[in-house]
Amino acid sequence: MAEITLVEGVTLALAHEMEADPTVVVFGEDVGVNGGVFRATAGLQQKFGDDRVLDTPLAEVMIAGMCVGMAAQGMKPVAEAQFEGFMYPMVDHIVNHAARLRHRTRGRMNCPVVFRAPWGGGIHAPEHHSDSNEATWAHFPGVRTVIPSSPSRAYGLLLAAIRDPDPVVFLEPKRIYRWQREEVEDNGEELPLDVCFVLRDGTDVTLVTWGAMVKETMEAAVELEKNGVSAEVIDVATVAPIDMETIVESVEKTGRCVIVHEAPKHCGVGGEIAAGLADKGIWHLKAPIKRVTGYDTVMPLYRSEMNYMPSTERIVHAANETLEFE
Amino acid sequence: MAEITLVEGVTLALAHEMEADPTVVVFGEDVGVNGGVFRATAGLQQKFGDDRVLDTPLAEVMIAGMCVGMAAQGMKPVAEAQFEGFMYPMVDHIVNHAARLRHRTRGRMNCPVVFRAPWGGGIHAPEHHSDSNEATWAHFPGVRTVIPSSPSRAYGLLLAAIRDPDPVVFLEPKRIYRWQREEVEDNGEELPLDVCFVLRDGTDVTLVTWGAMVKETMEAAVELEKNGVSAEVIDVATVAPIDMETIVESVEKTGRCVIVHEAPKHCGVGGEIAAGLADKGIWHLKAPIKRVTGYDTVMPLYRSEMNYMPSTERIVHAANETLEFE
Amino acid sequence: MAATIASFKVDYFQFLDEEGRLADGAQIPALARDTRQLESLYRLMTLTRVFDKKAVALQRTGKLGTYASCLGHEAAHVAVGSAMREEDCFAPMYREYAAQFFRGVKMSDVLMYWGGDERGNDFSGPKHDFPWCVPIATQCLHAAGAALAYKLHGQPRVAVSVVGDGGSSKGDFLEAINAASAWKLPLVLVIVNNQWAISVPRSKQNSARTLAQKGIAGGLPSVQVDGNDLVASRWAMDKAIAAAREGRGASVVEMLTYRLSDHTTADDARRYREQDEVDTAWNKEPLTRLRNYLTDQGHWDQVKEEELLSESAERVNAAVAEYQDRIDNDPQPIDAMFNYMFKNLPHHLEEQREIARRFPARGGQH
Amino acid sequence: MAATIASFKVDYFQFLDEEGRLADGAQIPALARDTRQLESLYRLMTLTRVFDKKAVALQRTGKLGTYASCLGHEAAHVAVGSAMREEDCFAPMYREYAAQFFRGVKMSDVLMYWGGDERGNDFSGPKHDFPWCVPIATQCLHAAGAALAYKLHGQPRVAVSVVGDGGSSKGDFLEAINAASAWKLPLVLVIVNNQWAISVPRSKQNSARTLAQKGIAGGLPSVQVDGNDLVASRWAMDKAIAAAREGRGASVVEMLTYRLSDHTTADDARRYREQDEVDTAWNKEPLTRLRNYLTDQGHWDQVKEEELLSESAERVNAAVAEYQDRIDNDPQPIDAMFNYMFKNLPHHLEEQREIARRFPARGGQH
Ligand SMILES: Cc1ncc(C[n+]2csc(CCOP(=O)(O)OP(=O)(O)O)c2C)c(N)n1
Ligand SMILES: Cc1ncc(C[n+]2csc(CCOP(=O)(O)OP(=O)(O)O)c2C)c(N)n1
Ligand SMILES: [Mg+2]
Ligand SMILES: [Mg+2]
Repeated sequence: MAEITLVEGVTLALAHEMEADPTVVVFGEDVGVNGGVFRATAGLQQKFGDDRVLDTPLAEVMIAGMCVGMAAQGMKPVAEAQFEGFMYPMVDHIVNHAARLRHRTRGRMNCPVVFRAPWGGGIHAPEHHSDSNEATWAHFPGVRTVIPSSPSRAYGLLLAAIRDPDPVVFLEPKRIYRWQREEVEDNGEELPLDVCFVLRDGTDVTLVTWGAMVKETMEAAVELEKNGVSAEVIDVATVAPIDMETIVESVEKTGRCVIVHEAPKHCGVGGEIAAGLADKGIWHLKAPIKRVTGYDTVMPLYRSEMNYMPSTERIVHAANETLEFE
Repeated sequence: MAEITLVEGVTLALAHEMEADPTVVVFGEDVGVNGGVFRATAGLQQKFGDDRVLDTPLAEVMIAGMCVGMAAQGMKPVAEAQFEGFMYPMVDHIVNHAARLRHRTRGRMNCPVVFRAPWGGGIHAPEHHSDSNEATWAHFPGVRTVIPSSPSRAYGLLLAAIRDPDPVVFLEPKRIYRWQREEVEDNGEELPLDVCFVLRDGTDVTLVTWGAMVKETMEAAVELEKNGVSAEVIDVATVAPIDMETIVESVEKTGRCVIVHEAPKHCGVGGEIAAGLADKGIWHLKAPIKRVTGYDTVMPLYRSEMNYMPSTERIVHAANETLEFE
Repeated sequence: MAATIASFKVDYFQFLDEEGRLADGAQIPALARDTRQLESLYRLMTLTRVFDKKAVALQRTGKLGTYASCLGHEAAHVAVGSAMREEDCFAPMYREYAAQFFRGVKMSDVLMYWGGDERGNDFSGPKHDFPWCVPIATQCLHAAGAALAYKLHGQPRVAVSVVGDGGSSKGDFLEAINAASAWKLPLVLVIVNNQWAISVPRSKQNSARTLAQKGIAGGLPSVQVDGNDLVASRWAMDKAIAAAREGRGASVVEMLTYRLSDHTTADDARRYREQDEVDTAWNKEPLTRLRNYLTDQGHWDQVKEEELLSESAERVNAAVAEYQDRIDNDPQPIDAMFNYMFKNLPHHLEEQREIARRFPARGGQH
Repeated sequence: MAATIASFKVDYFQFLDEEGRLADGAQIPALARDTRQLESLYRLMTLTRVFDKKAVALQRTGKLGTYASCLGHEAAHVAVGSAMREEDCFAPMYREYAAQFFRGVKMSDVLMYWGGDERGNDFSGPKHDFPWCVPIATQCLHAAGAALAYKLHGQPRVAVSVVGDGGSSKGDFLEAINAASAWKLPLVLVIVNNQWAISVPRSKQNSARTLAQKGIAGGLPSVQVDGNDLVASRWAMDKAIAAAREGRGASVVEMLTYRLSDHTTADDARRYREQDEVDTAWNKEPLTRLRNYLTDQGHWDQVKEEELLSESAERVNAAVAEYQDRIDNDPQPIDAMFNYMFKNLPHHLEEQREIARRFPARGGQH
C-alpha cells in the first residue's frame, strides 16, 4: 500500500477502472503522452494505448459533444478539461444533452460520462486558471457534481463517478493535488456519492466545506480548539445533490453553522446549504448562519489571489461571530 | 399613452434607446425583418435599417463573442438569444470575457452589452425552450441579471440595462409576454437596477419572487387574503445583485418568508435569498423559510409542464405552513 | 518559392431534372434503373407528405404542439434514411421524419414528441439512434462521438448526422468536421440546405459559393447535390457511407432543397419571404419529378397514385388514433419527470416527487 | 448533370530560404529590397528574443509567474504587428509580444501581466487593442466584432487576430471565419502554426494538408507562408490587410513556424517531443536567416550585432527594473479586485470590500 497524493489518487482510480472496464476511455487535451498538465493521467496512455487514452484537438465543445455521443453508444468516457475555466464551452452539451439524455429518451439511452477538471485557485496560475465554478454545475438537474478533498476520497469517489450510469462533473482541488499523502489501497472500493463526510466531530459549531478549503477549515478547527471551541467539520463532497441530513443533524447538535467555500458568494453552493438549514434546521439554530467565501469578484491574478481566498483567520472569525450567541 | 404588453415594453425601450443612442445595435437570429420569434424587435429593422438591426448567422458563440468585440470598440449591442435554452453556448464569452473586461483591463475597456432572451416555461413550447436559468448567470461575478415582470418594468429596466456601462443578462418571462396590458409612457425614464419592487404590502408573510411567477404569487396573496392572511409580495427584479435590504426589512415586519421561483430548487436564486435571511434576518424569523420552486428535474415536455411549475396552490400551501408558527 | 500546395473542388450532381427526365451525359447511378426500389422510396416520400399535412392540421386544431414540417425535404430525407444500415447510427435534427420512418420510427412516435410527451423519443427505431435534437448542430458532435466509438471498437458502422443551412454556421458542426478529419471517422455529415433558417436566408449565413466547402476545412470530400433529386441524393449518400464504412473517413454532402412550409407551425413565413419564391420552388419539388419519371418509365399511373394516397391516409389516420389513444388512455404519470433523471433517484428528488404527486397541475395534463 | 461549381487552392510562399538567400523565380516583394526597414524589424526581433530569454529566467528565479515564451515566433509576430496601423485593432493570444511591442506595448507591461498584476492589461499600446487572451481562440470573435463595428461605422480600420494551430480547431475560430464571410469583415485571421499545442502535435488537430484551408469554409482567400521568413509573412499580412481595408473582406494567413521553447515555463517539452525535431527546427529559425540576408546585403555585421545585443539587454534590464519597482513600490491595493468589477459598485460589493480590507492575506501580496 503506497502513500499517495490526491492527484495520484485520481490516476490510480483511472488506471483501476480502465483495467476493469474496457469501455472506459480517457479523452482530452494533453492527456496522452504528456499525462495531463497536472500529470493526472500520467502513464495511462503508455499502459492502455492510444485508443484508450486519446489526445483530442483543442476544442472543448467537441470534447463534451463527442463524449455524449460515445456514452450514448455504450462507452464510458472520462473527459478532462484542462482547467475549470475552460469548461464553459462544455456547458451546452452537459446541460442540454448529457444531463437530459436518460430523461429525454425515457431511459432508452443514458450518459455515463465523467467530466473531470482541475479546479480552484491558489497555485499562482495564469488568468482564467483559478475559478471555482461548482455552483454552475450544481444547479443543473441531471448531473452530479463531486469534489474530493483527500487522496482516498479522490480514489474512491472517482471510481464511483466512473461507475455511475449518469453524468458526473468531477472537480479536483488543484491547490491540494499534492498537499497530503495518504495510504490508499488500490482495492477498487468506491466511496458513496451523495453523502457528506464528517472529518472532525465537534459540539459547538459546524463548519461545512469542500475541496481545498478543507485545509483552512481544518486549520480553523484546530485554532478554535485552542480557545476551547469544539468545531465539527463536514466535507460535503457531493455538492449536487447535497446530503442535507448529515448537515442538519450536525447543526441540531451544535446550533451554529459556518459555510466555507472559495467560489463567489452570490448564489454559491453555500447559499443552498444555508437555505436548507433555514428550512429544516431553523429551530436548532442559535446564531445566524455565516458564509465565508470568495468575493463576488473575478478571481484576481496571482499576485492578489490570496487576498481573495478565504483564510483560516476569516473562518475562525466567522465561527467566533456565531459563538457570540448562546 | 398606450396600453401595452410586456413584450411591447421591450420593443418600446429598444426603439427609444436606438433613437437616442446611435451606438445601440440589435444583434441576433431572426431579429430583423421577422422581428424576432416573439416579435420583440418587430418593426425595428424597418425603422432603423439593417446596419442597426442585424440578423446573424446561426451561431450563439459567435453572437456573444462578437458582442464583446463590438462593445469593447464603443458600441452597445443588444443581443438576443432566441430562447434561454440556447444561451448556453454564450456562457464562455459572457463569463470569461464580458463580465471581466473592465476588471481585466483596469477600466481601459468596458463591455456594455445586453444579452436578452425569452425565458421560462408555460407556453407549450418544444423541447429546450422552457428553462429558467437565471441562477446560472446570477452566480457569475461581473454581470447583472435582470428580470422584468410587467410592461412598465420591462420598459424601464431594459432602458437601464442598455444604458448601464456593464454587461446585463436580461431575461424576459415569455409566459407573461402578453398577459397584462399597462399604460406605459415612452418618456425614456429608466427604472433603477439592483432594487426590489414591493408589489403588495402585507404584514403576515413575505412572498418573494420574480418573472412570470409574479402572476401566481399575486394570485396566492389574494387567496391568502380571503383567509385573513396579509401577504407582502416582492418582485426581486434584479437577481444579481440582490437588494437584500428590502427583503430583510419586509421579513422584519412579517417574520415569515416564502420564496417562489420556476427554476430548479438546488442552488437556485431562492437559496441565496434564504441564506441572506438566515444570516441577516434570522432573529426576525418566526417560521422556517419555504421555497416553492420548480423541481430538480428537467422541465418536462409541454404536456406535463404544468405539473412542474409552481402553482398558486403550492404557494398558498407553503405560506400556510409558515403561518403554523407564531 | 511560391507553389500551390493544395487544391480542392466542389462538384454538383443532379440526375433527375426538374421535369423528371434523366440527365444525359452524366454517368447515371444504377438506382435510376431500379424502378422497383425507386417506387418503394417514392411510396415513403408520399406517405411522409400525407403524414406531414395531417400533423400540421392536428396542430391547427390544438391536438399537437408546435410541429416542424418536412414539406419539400422528402427526397433528401428518404435518401439519407434508405442509404443507411440498421446498425448505423442516425443523429437527426428535428424534421427528418422520412429518414426515421425508413429506420422504423413510427408516425405515432413523431406525434408523441411534438405532442409534448417524452415517450416520442423512446421510439420504435434502432435503439442506438439519437433522439430529436433541438439545440442546433449539437447532434453533429454526438454523431462524431458515435463514429469514434465504432472506430475504436472496430465495428463497421457509420454515423450519419443532418444539419441545416443555418446550423452549418455553428461551431458544433465545424468542430465535427475537424474531429472527423482528426480521427478519420466513419461519419457522414449531411447539410440539408433548404435555403432558410427561420427567416434568415442562406445568403446571410455566409457568402461562400457552397456550404459543402466547409468540409474542405478538414480535407473531407465535399459534394453538393440537388436535394430534390432522390437519385442524386441517394447516390451521394451511398458513396459517402461506403467510404466511411471502408475506413476512408468522413464526407460532407450538401443537399439543395427548399422549405416549402413555414419553419414550424409557430412561424408565419409570409412575413419574410415572397410567395413568388415559394411558387418557383414548388416547380422543383421532389415528389412530382420522381412520379413523372416513374410514369415515363411505365411504372406508375394515376390509379396507383390514388391507391397510394388513400392507403397513406389510412396509415396516417391509424397513427393519429394510436397517438390519441395513448395520450388519452395511457398518459405519463404526474411524476414522470422524476423517473428518468437518474438511474438511482437521489433522496431529495424522492421528497420532491412526493410534492409533485400531492400537487398535480389543475386540469392535469394538457 | 455533373459540374464542378467551385474550386479553391492554397498557395505557399517563402522568399527568404533557410540560409537567408532570396528565392529566385518568385516575384520578390519590395520589402526584400528595403534593407533599412528590414534592419529595423530585425532589431525588434532581436530585442524580443533577448526579452524572452530574460522573462524565462525571471520565472526560474521566482520573480515572474508562468510565462509563455515566444522563442522562434519572432518573424511571424513582427510581421503581424508591423503590417498594422495604429488605428487597426489587435486581438492577440498570449505570446505575440513582438507584434505588441511594435504597437507600443511596453516590455514591463508584459512582465506585469505574467507577474500576476492586472495592470499589465492596461498596457501602453493602443487603447482599443484587446488584452491578452487565455481562453483559446475566443479572441478571434472579439476581432470579428471589432471589425463589424468598424464596418458599420464606415471606418477604414482592420482587426487582426492571431490563433495557434491548436486554437484553429476551436469553434470560435471557425465561427469567426463564417462571420467574416457573412459580413465581408475587415478582418485578418492569422494562424501561427508552431506545430504544437502544448503536447499535441499539429498532425492530431486534423488530417488536412494545411490549416489555411479552413478559410475556404467561408470562401476567404487563404494562404500559407513560411512563418520564419519575415519577408513572406509580412508580405502576406500586407496583402490581407490591404484587402480588408479596401472593403474586399477577410483573409486567413497561416504562418508555419516552430515553438522552440517549452509551451510555457510550466511545461517540460522533453516529455513529448524529440530533441532531434527541435534541433532541426533551430536550423530554420527566423533571426539567423534574416541576419544572414542582411549581412549578405552588406547591411549587417558582427559589430552591429553585438551592439544590438548589448543595447537590447540594457533595454530589457530597464524594463525589468521598472516592473520590479512597480510591484514593490506601487502594488495594487488589497481591494483592487473590487474596483473595476462595475462602473458603479453595487452595495453588497461594498460590504465585501470592507471584509477584504479587514482580512488581507497573511504576508500580503506575492
Ligand atoms: C442553438 C440554437 N439556436 C437557435 C435555435 C432556434 N432555432 C430553431 S430552428 C432554427 C433555424 C434552423 O435553420 P436550419 O439550420 O437551416 O434548419 P431548418 O430548420 O431550415 O431545417 C433556429 C434559429 C435553436 N433551436 N438552437
Ligand atoms: C479554451 C481553452 N482550452 C484549453 C486551454 C489550455 N491551453 C493553453 S495553451 C494551449 C495550447 C494552445 O496551442 P496553440 O493554439 O497551438 O497555440 P500555441 O500555444 O502553440 O501558440 C492549451 C490547450 C486554454 N487556454 N483555453
Ligand atoms: Mg434551413
Ligand atoms: Mg501551437
